[in-house]
Amino acid sequence: MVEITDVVCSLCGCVCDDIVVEVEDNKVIKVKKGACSVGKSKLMGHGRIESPAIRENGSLKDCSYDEAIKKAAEILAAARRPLLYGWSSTVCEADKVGVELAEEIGAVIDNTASVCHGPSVLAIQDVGLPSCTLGEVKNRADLVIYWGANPAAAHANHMKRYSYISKGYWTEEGKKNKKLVVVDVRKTATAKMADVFLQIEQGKDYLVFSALRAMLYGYEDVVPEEVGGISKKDLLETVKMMKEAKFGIIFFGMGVTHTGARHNNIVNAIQTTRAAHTHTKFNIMPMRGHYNVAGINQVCTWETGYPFAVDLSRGYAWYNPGEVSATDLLVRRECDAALIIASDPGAHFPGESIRHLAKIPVIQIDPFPNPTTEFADVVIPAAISGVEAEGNVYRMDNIPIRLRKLVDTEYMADEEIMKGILGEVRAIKGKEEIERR
Amino acid sequence: MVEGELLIRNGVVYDPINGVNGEKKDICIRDGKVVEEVRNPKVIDAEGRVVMPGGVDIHAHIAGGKVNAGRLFRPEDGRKGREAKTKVCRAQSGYSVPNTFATGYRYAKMGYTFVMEAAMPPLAARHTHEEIVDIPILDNAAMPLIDNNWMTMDYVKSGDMDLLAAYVAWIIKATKGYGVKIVNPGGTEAWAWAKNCDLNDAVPYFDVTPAEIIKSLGEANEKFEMPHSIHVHGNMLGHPGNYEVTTSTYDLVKGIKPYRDRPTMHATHTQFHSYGGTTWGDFESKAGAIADYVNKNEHVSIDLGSVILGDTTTMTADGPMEYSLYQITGRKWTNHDVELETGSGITPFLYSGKVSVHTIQWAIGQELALLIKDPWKVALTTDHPNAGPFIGYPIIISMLMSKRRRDESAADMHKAIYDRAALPSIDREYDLYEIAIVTRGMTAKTLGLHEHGKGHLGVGADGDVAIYDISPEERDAGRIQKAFLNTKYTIKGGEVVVKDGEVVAAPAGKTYFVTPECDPKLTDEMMDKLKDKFEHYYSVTFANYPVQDAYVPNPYEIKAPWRS
Amino acid sequence: MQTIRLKLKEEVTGGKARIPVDVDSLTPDKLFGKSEAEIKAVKVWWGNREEDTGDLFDVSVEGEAGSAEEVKIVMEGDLSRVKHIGDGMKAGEIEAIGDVDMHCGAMMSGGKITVKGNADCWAGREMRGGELIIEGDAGDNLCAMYRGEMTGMTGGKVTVGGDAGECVGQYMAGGEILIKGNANILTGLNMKGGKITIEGDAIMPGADMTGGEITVKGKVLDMMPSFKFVETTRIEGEEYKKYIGDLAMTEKRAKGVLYVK
Amino acid sequence: MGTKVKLISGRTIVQGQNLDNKLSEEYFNEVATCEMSKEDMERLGVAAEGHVKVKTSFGEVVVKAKEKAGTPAGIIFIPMGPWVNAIVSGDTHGAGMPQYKGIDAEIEPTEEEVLHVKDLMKTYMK
Repeated sequence: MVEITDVVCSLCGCVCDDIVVEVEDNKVIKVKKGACSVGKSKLMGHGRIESPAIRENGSLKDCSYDEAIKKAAEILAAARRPLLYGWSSTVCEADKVGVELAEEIGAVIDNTASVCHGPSVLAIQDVGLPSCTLGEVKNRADLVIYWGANPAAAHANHMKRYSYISKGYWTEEGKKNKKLVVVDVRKTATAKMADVFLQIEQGKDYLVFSALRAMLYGYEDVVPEEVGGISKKDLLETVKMMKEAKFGIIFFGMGVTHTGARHNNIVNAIQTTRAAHTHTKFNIMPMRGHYNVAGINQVCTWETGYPFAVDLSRGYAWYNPGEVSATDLLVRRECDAALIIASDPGAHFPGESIRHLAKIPVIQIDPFPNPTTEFADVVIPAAISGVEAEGNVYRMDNIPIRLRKLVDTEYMADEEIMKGILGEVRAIKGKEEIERR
Repeated sequence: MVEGELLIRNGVVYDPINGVNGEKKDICIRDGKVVEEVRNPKVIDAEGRVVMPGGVDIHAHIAGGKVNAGRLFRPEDGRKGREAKTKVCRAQSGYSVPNTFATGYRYAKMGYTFVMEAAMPPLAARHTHEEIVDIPILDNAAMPLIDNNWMTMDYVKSGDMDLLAAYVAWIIKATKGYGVKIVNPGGTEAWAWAKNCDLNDAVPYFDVTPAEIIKSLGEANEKFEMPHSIHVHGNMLGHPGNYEVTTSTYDLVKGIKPYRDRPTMHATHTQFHSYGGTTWGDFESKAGAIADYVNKNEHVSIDLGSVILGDTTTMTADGPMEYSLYQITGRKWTNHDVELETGSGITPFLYSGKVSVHTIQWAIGQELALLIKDPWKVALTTDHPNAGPFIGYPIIISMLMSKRRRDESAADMHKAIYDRAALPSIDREYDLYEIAIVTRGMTAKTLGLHEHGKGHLGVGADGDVAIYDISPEERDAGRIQKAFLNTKYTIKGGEVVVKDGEVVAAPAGKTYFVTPECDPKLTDEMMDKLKDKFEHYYSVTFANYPVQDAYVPNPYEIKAPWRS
Repeated sequence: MQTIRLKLKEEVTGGKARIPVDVDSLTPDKLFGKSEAEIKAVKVWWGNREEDTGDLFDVSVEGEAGSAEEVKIVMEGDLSRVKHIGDGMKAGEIEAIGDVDMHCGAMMSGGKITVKGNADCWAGREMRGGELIIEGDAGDNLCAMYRGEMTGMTGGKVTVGGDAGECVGQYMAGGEILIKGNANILTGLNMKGGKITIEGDAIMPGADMTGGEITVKGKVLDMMPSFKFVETTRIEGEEYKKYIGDLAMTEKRAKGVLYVK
Repeated sequence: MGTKVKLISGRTIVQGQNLDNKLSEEYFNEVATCEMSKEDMERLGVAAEGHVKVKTSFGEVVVKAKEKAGTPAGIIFIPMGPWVNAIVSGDTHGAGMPQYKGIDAEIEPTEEEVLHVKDLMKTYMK
């Protein structure tokens, strides 16, 4: 038995890095410390895709890695509008090869941000993002606001490690001297802990943000007695707490990005932060979901100029979520082949888009079988990043941390698989060019 | 580096480090290095053309968290510089915040082969290195921010310079960094509470002053054989009347003896620190006062931070400064404070020749270059992208070389340039030798890179060469600008990477980093305190903090022994 | 006058995948002076490959033109996957018969486009001048800015016969938009100049506006809570409440005017 | 005609624990469910684990009913996953993001079976 410390969790955007595990016979047998129940479940493992496979006459037939990679390359090289989607639950090293492949075949490359915090990115492109690292919150924040976010269910260690419950330099008494405000439609487990819970009418976030802004700027007289199901009195109380805080932080989740007004809700949340900043220190941060969704946004940005929904069909990057984002391409039936890596649109995309995905050739790269496997035409199993493979990832506050390899595996890592496909695609294209001459 | 021989024949060579001033000379390269002679070389005919060593940029923001945040929040900048991929080049985007590939290609086209990333937040150092690896052609290094760190301030307060040096050594090693970067010392920590610090204000809760931080880091730096001095972005950047803070900052390290023949402080983007007046209303140039100081003293070198008119993306670890700027413009604003260490702010900005303040700023950068007598104290920069994108360097070169061009430009600008700036009254024009100094000789020497093959063409130097398609007699500013934008040839490590303004090869560059070698006992003593910081205040563990070797696949290590 | 007829061949978008064709290279000013054979050879992007216009469209040319103003392009066939119709056009006329895909009339600075059907998102994006008539419905982001820009439409006139989607005229700085039906959420978001008239209903109009004028002749649902009532006034004989806003942008910048019945 | 409600989706702990285990019974039991207030359970006349059909203009799906305190009347919650996505709109309104929350829906008790994930996916392959 070997004990491994400082293990980095590859589940959610918290990327906890103080986990201790026990490894025996090349298997994680115990998670001793640090991980939440969701992270623990990830580290302990689940049933795997056992072999590369290619679909023939409706069912998957096992094959070698070489055969699957070759088949994948043939599909992609022949496509006129291929989509390369996923990238958030793997390491940056694999993402980089993905961007290179997208350029090589004139593909659209998109990542899970487009159905998660893509709207937050659009909002940042409109107004910017006054933010900080999670350690700043831990050391300084005396007012924590979770808006449309339920960390108790989605980021179980978040409050303990970084925000409301954590202890830091100016917050050594933990939650005792902090205030927690929760804004949500439902009284969630997080809401039950709050000093102030604002139960908002579904879909009215935008109006409430604008009301808060008007109040923060001193125009409370124009604000009506009730906005979005919240009384003016409660809004004024919240504004008072914001102004009196020494360091405030708003964490927002998909309660805001998934609802009507989408990215403009976030624009307004950021504008509210800016308004609060005229009184005191105020920051805002998206609660990123996957452990490396921030990372693929980073890689895609430094390599193409844009974080997601990038169309390279003309050889240069055209960026336009809402047009070349995965859901739109699929609902509009625009793409003719898709590579899905480290994500599961079969489970997480609207049915309308899955319908088209099920009709076109799909290559899936993933350690685990999932709904997407049900219609994938080429299935390539991958090593689990953070357990069987190492590499760089970016936490929700864009801090880069290197995942550790805990056990050996015979599965290929995402990066190797992607390099294999890129190599095969280049071979096909090279041959085509010789034939043209 | 490529194997084989190359002969650059009959060029007119400007190699200031070796005192070569416009001599017709052959350059011989074998296996990537300059040699005495070659036997069976590939030949490049440079007859009558200007030949210089590869350019060395001492200060630019090209890689890392805030650069990428700048790209991310400016898709409108991204679409300005789009170019489709080619057989050699990856797809390009961006003007003021180009993608990593465009950054490499565009610098190489201007004849540059080394660029220093000027600000690396230690906690996010892996990010900087990931991007550096994706910048083709160029060799790079990055300077970690060490001045607002709680560890630094603790030791400044206790006055324990040896332990401070031990921490400085550790963090440069942990980040695979190049030297000590200082940005608004104390002010960035204060900004975590939405405050700022002037040079002699006490930093909230830490009870030290920015002046003490700068002086202490200046001393700590010289305890090692560091190739570069401390690299300082002082307090009150961009504030009217800040020139006195600037010279007071220079004074802080006057008594410190450098380990070798170089200044003890490099003061960066000095344009932003040379302001007179009390408000934007009576704002005026004080470049003369700064130049006067630099002329009279030997312990300070500067770079310009010269303004390029047009739209750009400002970004700095100086969070409060970016906030002020955003309040002026009302445009988008990103801020990212980094726990226990530093911060950053980003906002787009348009420099307009119709606005009095911008016009004066535009003049100040050039005044500094022209009023400081010794070009070995001056580096050409735009603090890319803060005062303008690096792609504007050829414009500045043409301005420095042509009084006529400066006068023509001034005539189209706000008339404040005649009342509150000195530029129109300055007659000096740079020659090509001086241009070579401020773009490669001085920068390589100030960074200590001349001892590692950069910035010159002496035997043993790297085979990094720029061949510009102009004759030494050329005086036409337009033709000068054009030639410096796109070389006839750029050669990197003996390989032709640019030909006739097109990138023809894009090899990977190297990452330069310094390893200060500290007394192990001091390191151990420092470590207790450091580990405590990680245990209680950082959000990552001590073990997961240092940059792993995997992030530096093409390393070039420079050792900096302890000076006992 | 010259009429260029471009009819999209059925097989182009009739397959399992409906890959869009980008026709920003087919504007009156770009085709002016070209023969039929030359037009057929103009390249258009179809997915990741460039094709000849003549391979994707049936092309016919009638009459002569002395300038781009005299060129009229009639587009037919299934245009619902034809993007960038009239993108960047400077002069002349385009008539699109049927529903058109995204970016119709984007960046146009002159001439006239008539869509005899619906237009998908970003019609009239960053429009500088000219006229765009959409007889059916308009999608989202009509006359808005490109991602990250702080200026949308600056000039010209746009008329939508039916309804319009979200964020009509975002960051609009000049020109006129008339929506005869209803508009979805956030009409005139960040608007700083120009004029928008909604004959039907609107939801949360005028958010973050700092200039310009919005008139809603139907109902306003979810009125912004950060607008200040100024007075009651009459427009074309009908009574309207006049508001200024958006105070959420601070009073100094809140120079937008919103008329609500 | 069913009862009119607003549908929202989102994460749950058990859903998160089974992200890599979506073909399991545990995932099925957690995600093929519909949380609602006690009031709505009574209004619909449906018992815990009773089946309900949820319809939107984009489709319909059968899931198990579950009472959850803290859910306001008129709001139903289905954990993110294949079942709720069967009835989510793909229209992103020019933003790339489908509206996963705040969808107008109708809900009614039903005797129909809840489809297992593989069978649910088969409905897309026709």
